[in-house]
Amino acid sequence: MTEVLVSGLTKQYGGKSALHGIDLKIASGEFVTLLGPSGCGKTTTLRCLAGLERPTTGRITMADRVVVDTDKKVFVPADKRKVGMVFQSYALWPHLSVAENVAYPLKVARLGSQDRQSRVQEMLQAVGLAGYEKRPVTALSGGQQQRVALARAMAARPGIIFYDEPLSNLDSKLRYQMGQQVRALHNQFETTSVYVTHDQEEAITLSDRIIVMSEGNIVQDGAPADLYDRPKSAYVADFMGFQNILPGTVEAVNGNVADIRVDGTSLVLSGVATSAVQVGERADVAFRAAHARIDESGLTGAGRLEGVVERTTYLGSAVNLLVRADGLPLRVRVETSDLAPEQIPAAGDTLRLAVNPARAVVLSHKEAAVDGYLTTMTDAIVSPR
Amino acid sequence: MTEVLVSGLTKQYGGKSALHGIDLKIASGEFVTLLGPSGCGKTTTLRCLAGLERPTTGRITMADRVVVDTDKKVFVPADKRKVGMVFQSYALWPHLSVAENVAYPLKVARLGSQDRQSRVQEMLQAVGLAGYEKRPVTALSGGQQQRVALARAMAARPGIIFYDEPLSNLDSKLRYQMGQQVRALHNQFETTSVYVTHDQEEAITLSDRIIVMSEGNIVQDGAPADLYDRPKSAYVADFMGFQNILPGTVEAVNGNVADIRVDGTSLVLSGVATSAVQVGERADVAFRAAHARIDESGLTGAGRLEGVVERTTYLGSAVNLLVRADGLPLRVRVETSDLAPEQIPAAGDTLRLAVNPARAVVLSHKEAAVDGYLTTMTDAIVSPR
Amino acid sequence: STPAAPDEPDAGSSTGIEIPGATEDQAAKFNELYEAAVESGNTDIVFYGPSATTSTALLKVFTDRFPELSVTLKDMADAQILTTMQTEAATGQRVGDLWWGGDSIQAAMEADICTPVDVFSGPDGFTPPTAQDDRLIYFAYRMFGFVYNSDNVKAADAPKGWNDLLDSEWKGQIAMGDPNAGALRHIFTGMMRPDGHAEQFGEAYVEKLAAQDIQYVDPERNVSAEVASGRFPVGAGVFYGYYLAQKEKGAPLEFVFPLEGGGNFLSRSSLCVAKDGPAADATELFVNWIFTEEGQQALAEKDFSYGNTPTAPGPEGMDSLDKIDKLPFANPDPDFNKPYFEFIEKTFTK
Amino acid sequence: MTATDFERDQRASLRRSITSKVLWGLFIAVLALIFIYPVTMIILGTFRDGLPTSPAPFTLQGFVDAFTSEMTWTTLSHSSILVVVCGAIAVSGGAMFAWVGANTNVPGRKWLTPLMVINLFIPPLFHTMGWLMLGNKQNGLLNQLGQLIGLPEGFINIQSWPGLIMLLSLGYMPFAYLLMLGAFKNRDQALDEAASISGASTMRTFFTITLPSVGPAITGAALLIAVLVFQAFDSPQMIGRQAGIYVFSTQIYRYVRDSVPAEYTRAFALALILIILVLVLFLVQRSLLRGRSFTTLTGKTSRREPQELGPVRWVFTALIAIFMLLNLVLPLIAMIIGSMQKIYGVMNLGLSFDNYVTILSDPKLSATLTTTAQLAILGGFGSMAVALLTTYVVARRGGFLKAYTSFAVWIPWALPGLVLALAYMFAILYIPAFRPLYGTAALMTIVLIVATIPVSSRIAEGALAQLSPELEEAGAISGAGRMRVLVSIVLRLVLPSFLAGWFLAALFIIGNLAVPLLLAPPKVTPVSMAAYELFLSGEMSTGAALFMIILAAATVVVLVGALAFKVFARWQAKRGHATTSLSHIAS
Ligand SMILES: Nc1ncnc2c1ncn2[C@@H]1O[C@H](COP(=O)(O)OP(=O)(O)OP(=O)(O)O)[C@@H](O)[C@H]1O
Ligand SMILES: Nc1ncnc2c1ncn2[C@@H]1O[C@H](COP(=O)(O)OP(=O)(O)OP(=O)(O)O)[C@@H](O)[C@H]1O
Ligand SMILES: [Fe+3]
Ligand SMILES: [Mg+2]
Ligand SMILES: [Mg+2]
Repeated sequence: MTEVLVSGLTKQYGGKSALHGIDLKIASGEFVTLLGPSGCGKTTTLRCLAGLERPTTGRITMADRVVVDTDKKVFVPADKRKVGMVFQSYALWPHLSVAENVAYPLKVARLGSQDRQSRVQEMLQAVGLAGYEKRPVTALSGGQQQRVALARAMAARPGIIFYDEPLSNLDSKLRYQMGQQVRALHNQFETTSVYVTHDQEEAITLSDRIIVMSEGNIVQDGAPADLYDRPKSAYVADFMGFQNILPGTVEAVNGNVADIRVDGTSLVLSGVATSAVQVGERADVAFRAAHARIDESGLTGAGRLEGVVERTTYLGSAVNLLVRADGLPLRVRVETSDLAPEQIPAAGDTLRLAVNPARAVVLSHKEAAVDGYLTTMTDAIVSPR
Repeated sequence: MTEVLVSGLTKQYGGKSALHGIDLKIASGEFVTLLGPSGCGKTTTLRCLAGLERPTTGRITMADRVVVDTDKKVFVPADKRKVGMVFQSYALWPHLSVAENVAYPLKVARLGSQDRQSRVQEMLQAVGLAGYEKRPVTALSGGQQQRVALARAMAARPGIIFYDEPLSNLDSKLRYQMGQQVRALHNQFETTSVYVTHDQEEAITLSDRIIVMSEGNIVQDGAPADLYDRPKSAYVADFMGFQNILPGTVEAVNGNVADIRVDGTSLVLSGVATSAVQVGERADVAFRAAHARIDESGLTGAGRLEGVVERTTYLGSAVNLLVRADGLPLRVRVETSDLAPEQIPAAGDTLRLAVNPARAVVLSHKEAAVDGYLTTMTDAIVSPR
Repeated sequence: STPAAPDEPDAGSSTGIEIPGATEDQAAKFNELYEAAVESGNTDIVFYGPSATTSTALLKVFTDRFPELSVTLKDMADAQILTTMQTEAATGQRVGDLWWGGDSIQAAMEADICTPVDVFSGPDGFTPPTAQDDRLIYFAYRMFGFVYNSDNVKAADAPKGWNDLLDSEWKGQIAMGDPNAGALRHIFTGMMRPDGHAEQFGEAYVEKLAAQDIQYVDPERNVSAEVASGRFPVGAGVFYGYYLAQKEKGAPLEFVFPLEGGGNFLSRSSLCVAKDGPAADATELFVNWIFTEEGQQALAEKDFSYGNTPTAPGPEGMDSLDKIDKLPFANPDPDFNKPYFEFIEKTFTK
Repeated sequence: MTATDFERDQRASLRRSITSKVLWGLFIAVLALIFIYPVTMIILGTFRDGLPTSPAPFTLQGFVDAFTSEMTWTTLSHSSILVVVCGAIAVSGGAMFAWVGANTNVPGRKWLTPLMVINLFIPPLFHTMGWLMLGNKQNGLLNQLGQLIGLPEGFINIQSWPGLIMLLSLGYMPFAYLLMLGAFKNRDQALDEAASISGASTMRTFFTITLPSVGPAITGAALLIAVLVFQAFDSPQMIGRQAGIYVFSTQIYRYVRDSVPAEYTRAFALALILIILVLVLFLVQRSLLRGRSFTTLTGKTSRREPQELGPVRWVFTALIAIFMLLNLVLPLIAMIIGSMQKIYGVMNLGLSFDNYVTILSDPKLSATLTTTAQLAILGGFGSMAVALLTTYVVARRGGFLKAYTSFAVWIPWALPGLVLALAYMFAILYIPAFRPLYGTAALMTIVLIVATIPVSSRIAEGALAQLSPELEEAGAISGAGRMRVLVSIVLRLVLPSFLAGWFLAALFIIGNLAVPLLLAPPKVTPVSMAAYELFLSGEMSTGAALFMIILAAATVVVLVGALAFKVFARWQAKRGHATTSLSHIAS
């Protein structure tokens, strides 16, 4: 029910800019996730939207109401914006019971006691905590507290709800369950949701749209599958879990597929260019560990290579390999369900590999919005899954 | 260099037993992981081994030295055991710099200042923190602090190092890197390592041997692949990430493969029996979401079934499906790299599936050491990966 | 309101209250003041003094006589009373009616703080000694002597005069108030003043006494209690009233006065009346009452002082004033005292 | 969007910004009036002899006198010795007991906190009086006992340097303990375990890890204790002259009370030196901690099991017993005996309850009890309220407001009660409109509140530190306005600490002597002053009885409070709420 328009949003702390002019449009009913590393400005953006922080400059409208316009000196504080928020730390009030916590926003909104009770009931039902009304919130497990926070944020039926890393305190099993619940409630109440996380899996699973941020800027913005398959920069590719990102030079371009010679090697890899590139230009080729396969065809050429296994890590359903090809360390993941136990590559084995050109991407350096990122990226060479 | 023998270890807090007689043998140089849910006694075991906790009864020898023998009233306190420990909370000393933190155990061991400095250098190098010597530890990121804790634990070259969920505060990328580093340093210095975690992926990736605990008891003990593929109980299977665990009755046994009729349905599934079962006996059949495949063969029989897709969750490289077959909700994971986009199953589609009998397991109820576990397991129906 | 009926109408009382020893005129004035005080409602007289509360018993006699009046006694150090009265004068928030103290009443030196009072009572033709343009009124003498613990010291062995204190027997055993404050520094000043007993004692004596390792008791008033408790066998320079207060509780104490070999000190009790004090009528009444027969009697009996009128009785069992070899009275002029006080401070600093 | 909606929001924004500016302006002005303006009087007073109302000219004489007088330097050195020695003993002892109480398995540790709180009840005046009876050289009770068992005559002399040091050190130890207890409770015990794993013995761990890791709490406590020792008045006043010890507070007292006329310029010059010293201490503490964060490093807290000590723990038990004996039991026994003697310290006149009868039947003395109760309740509340408000501003605001507020409330730290009272007196004399305040109970109450701010602020800081701003933001998000959030969330959550702080501040007000000494109107006599007057007039045994009555009353309050708290806690426990305890005052 609530559309959000943000333009030219900046925020300075002291002299330091935390946001460098964010422009953003969130459709009514959309589930948008802000994704990015620690310190990139996700929380700041969220707090500016919620009214907990006063932007330095910019304009924000929410459901056609101007809530911030620094030029015209308009600032509507949080308590007048009719929004909901789930805090990373839950921020439940320890002196109130579960029901009292959920009822608080309703009380503030002067809902009648009858309606209030039935609404609290309904919300607790929705988050699976019916029967816990009288419990003090301090006597709940982490996951249950999380759900109370959720119920409280939604109780007054705000048009828009903000989530600040709401699941980061939970273990993986609970995290998944709760993520599903968030999304289900979003669908059920048709709210607009703005969600902050630094976990790409969570972002992909839950969102309609993902906004990747870096140092106070938006670097890419699109549907989860888009970002997952077609990152536009090494930064986003790294964040989306491309374990191999190799700098090189464009050798050939065929339609949207480009061949890249990797620097310092004779390897040539093909991939889909996510933005226009020209022969001779500097570009990275990136691919996931799972997109290289053991190749028994004997063919050579772009995307095919030979290497020696340096390390094998058993992962259960798959093995991770560190393969050295032409001096370059590459991460490769092989599903064990495809292999007999004796076929599992061991350190020292020589392997022939093929990289799927439809899955690899070629990333123009022009899109590398963040200067200096490539040099620091060596730290991120190996990613867990 | 340090072999550990534990026998009859019990620990009571107040009147409540946290450990019910643990017997354990850890070979010198082995990397052993204690795995289990919250509250099962992992930390207690570790602290008894380290000398931070006084066992109620039992005997522990370490490198042929009796460090605990409650009968003979022997108790060697932690500071006399020459062990290392990485605390879950890091436990770095906030008033000391990075180098001073690492140097502390060396100082206590009266290492000369020359040797001490070079050892600190070496350790910081090993954890990739050379150049951070002078920093106060409070000015480090979580991952860096973790590495300092690691360097400190290893600095005095103890024969055995204990790790209490050392990575649980890190994000997934860092977690993976640090895990690898722990293992690499273990190999390099040939220490014995005892590692506590509740994350099965971590346990599988790092350990030589995994010990699964439940409520103060050891329930299974073996190599990672063993536990991963051949859990002996529903408890361990659940912990090892078997998303589907279905109770039923044994219908047929062929060698080590058994057919199970799932309770309340006409489904018959085959799996490898991890301990002897007899026809007519109660048993569970368990399989991973990834071990069911879309089956276009049209065949029927054990392990084959038909169901309706209830929910599809896009995960990037795969989709998770919730399929209802004969009233039973089943979790199935299909790799998208095998499918064209239009082939991805959607809610409402009818699918034929085959469960790989070589990957499914049949779990005798006799092995279900933990009473009542099955009844509580329904809570764990869906697991994230 | 009407004053309480007296026991028996008397010649001295024209209306209600009987004033023993007062002439008819005087009695009329007393009753006039009394009525005015009662009428105005300002019946509580606030006394400021370094040891105002020692006069509790004396004032009981007064309030018994004038039952509608009451008193509030406030002990404060001299400097503080001065500050307080200055502040009250400056702010107009008058609280205190009367400064009630010893020799060095500073408030009387400043014109705006105190005011002269018409003293009409006393024997015929009597006018009390005053100073500072009549703002300071002397009304009695208090005596200072030695005390000793009668359990620990036999009367025969007790020091009888200042020179006895120099005996090595008393080294480290003599309790005294702070020699830099209160009456003690006037005693020592008197011993050194050329118009005093300089040739008899002089600076040499003061130095010898200081060498006796004097034990200071703070406050001075506790010297008797400390001697009574047995901590010290003797105390020097003790006000008789402080001694009696402990003695009355049964303390094993004896007082030595007059002292052999001179060196007897009497402080002049004086008062000054606050200008624009809230209970002005009652205060004037009180000041006059002090000089009545009853007031002088009470001074001797309850305040253990020698009254100021010619007919005043002395404290029971004490010689009359003229028979005592006295040190000079304190000189209120700070400039006069300065060199003596500095010498005392230097000599007694341990 | 309609234009009118927009305009309404715009107008509302303007209105909010104006109201908030006005309110903050008011806040700043009130702080300036209450905290900053009176202190400027000290500087003014240093250069101008006499009362503000007297036409005295400006002069440098007092200042010059102060710096050229040998007495000033004696005072400085004596005060410094006391601060360093007593501060060190009080803080290290307090730290040791806090560690024992919070982190170890020493038998008897559970008694520490209640005993320390009870210990706080005994104002320094009575503590000193008790010890005067016990430990005077000539016939102290302990000396008499000592002689019975053959110790040399006068083996204890409380009226001496060691005596004063012992009194002050032990006297401030309970406070140091309570200041540090929280830090020891909240610290991660894994730090010690890590040292133990590294091979360090318990002793070594304590000195190299345990103590340094609570650095901020220790230096913070040390600063407060140092300031309190600097300001200590009662014990140095009662013992110092005899022992030839002169400290700032007693010297200032002499200048304004024993010199006629009062030497204000010298007193203020001394006060100024004191302020500068405290400022230096403060800056030293700041710079010691600069660039370090001692906040817990973790998200998950590790377990808080008491550290297992070997037989050494009995040594600590003995230390607890000795401390309590010296600081609580013995002085209390002396006071009880003293209160029943006819003459304080005179045994052979027999014991009786006459003194109690005297107090309860003397309307003036019994009035002091009600006066004190009113002052303590009102002043304690005011002090805690001001502390909470200012601490809240400091915690939640940045920039000028934060710096200004923390500076303003810091001021009373540097001023001994006597100087504070003098400064306020001068302050109201300067402005004719304020003069009617003179001699009113209101003025004394305000100054008592200000004087208690350092203590209340510590408690308020502890309470607010536990209150995450997100709890308030969650309220704003729920649509609740500022005031509503403040009342329904903030106040409600800090209530237990507020009550504990109220109580503690009330105790400090009961014990405060310096402020009433200068500012109490003649007809309003708080107990501390009544007792001091009794002491001055040699009626110490009546003073002791007065104290025993106050102690009994406070004990009743505590017992009733504890009972009510227990009932409340049980009721809360039924609802399952976690309740905070009185030991909260610790941090
Ligand atoms: N109150 C503040 N004062 C000064 N700097 C701040 C403040 N809040 C945030 N910053 C800075 O602004 C930048 C953006 O911070 P923000 O909290 O928005 O990051 P984030 O993306 O939410 O990170 P995380 O994932 O760690 O929560 C950071 O560099 C941070 O240090
Ligand atoms: N100090 C203690 N006092 C009482 N009970 C305790 C104490 N420490 C542990 N326990 C109990 O002993 C059992 C085992 O605890 P332990 O800390 O070993 O679990 P864990 O396996 O490490 O769990 P987690 O994964 O949550 O750290 C739990 O039931 C716990 O509540
Ligand atoms: Fe994870
Ligand atoms: Mg954030
Ligand atoms: Mg644990």
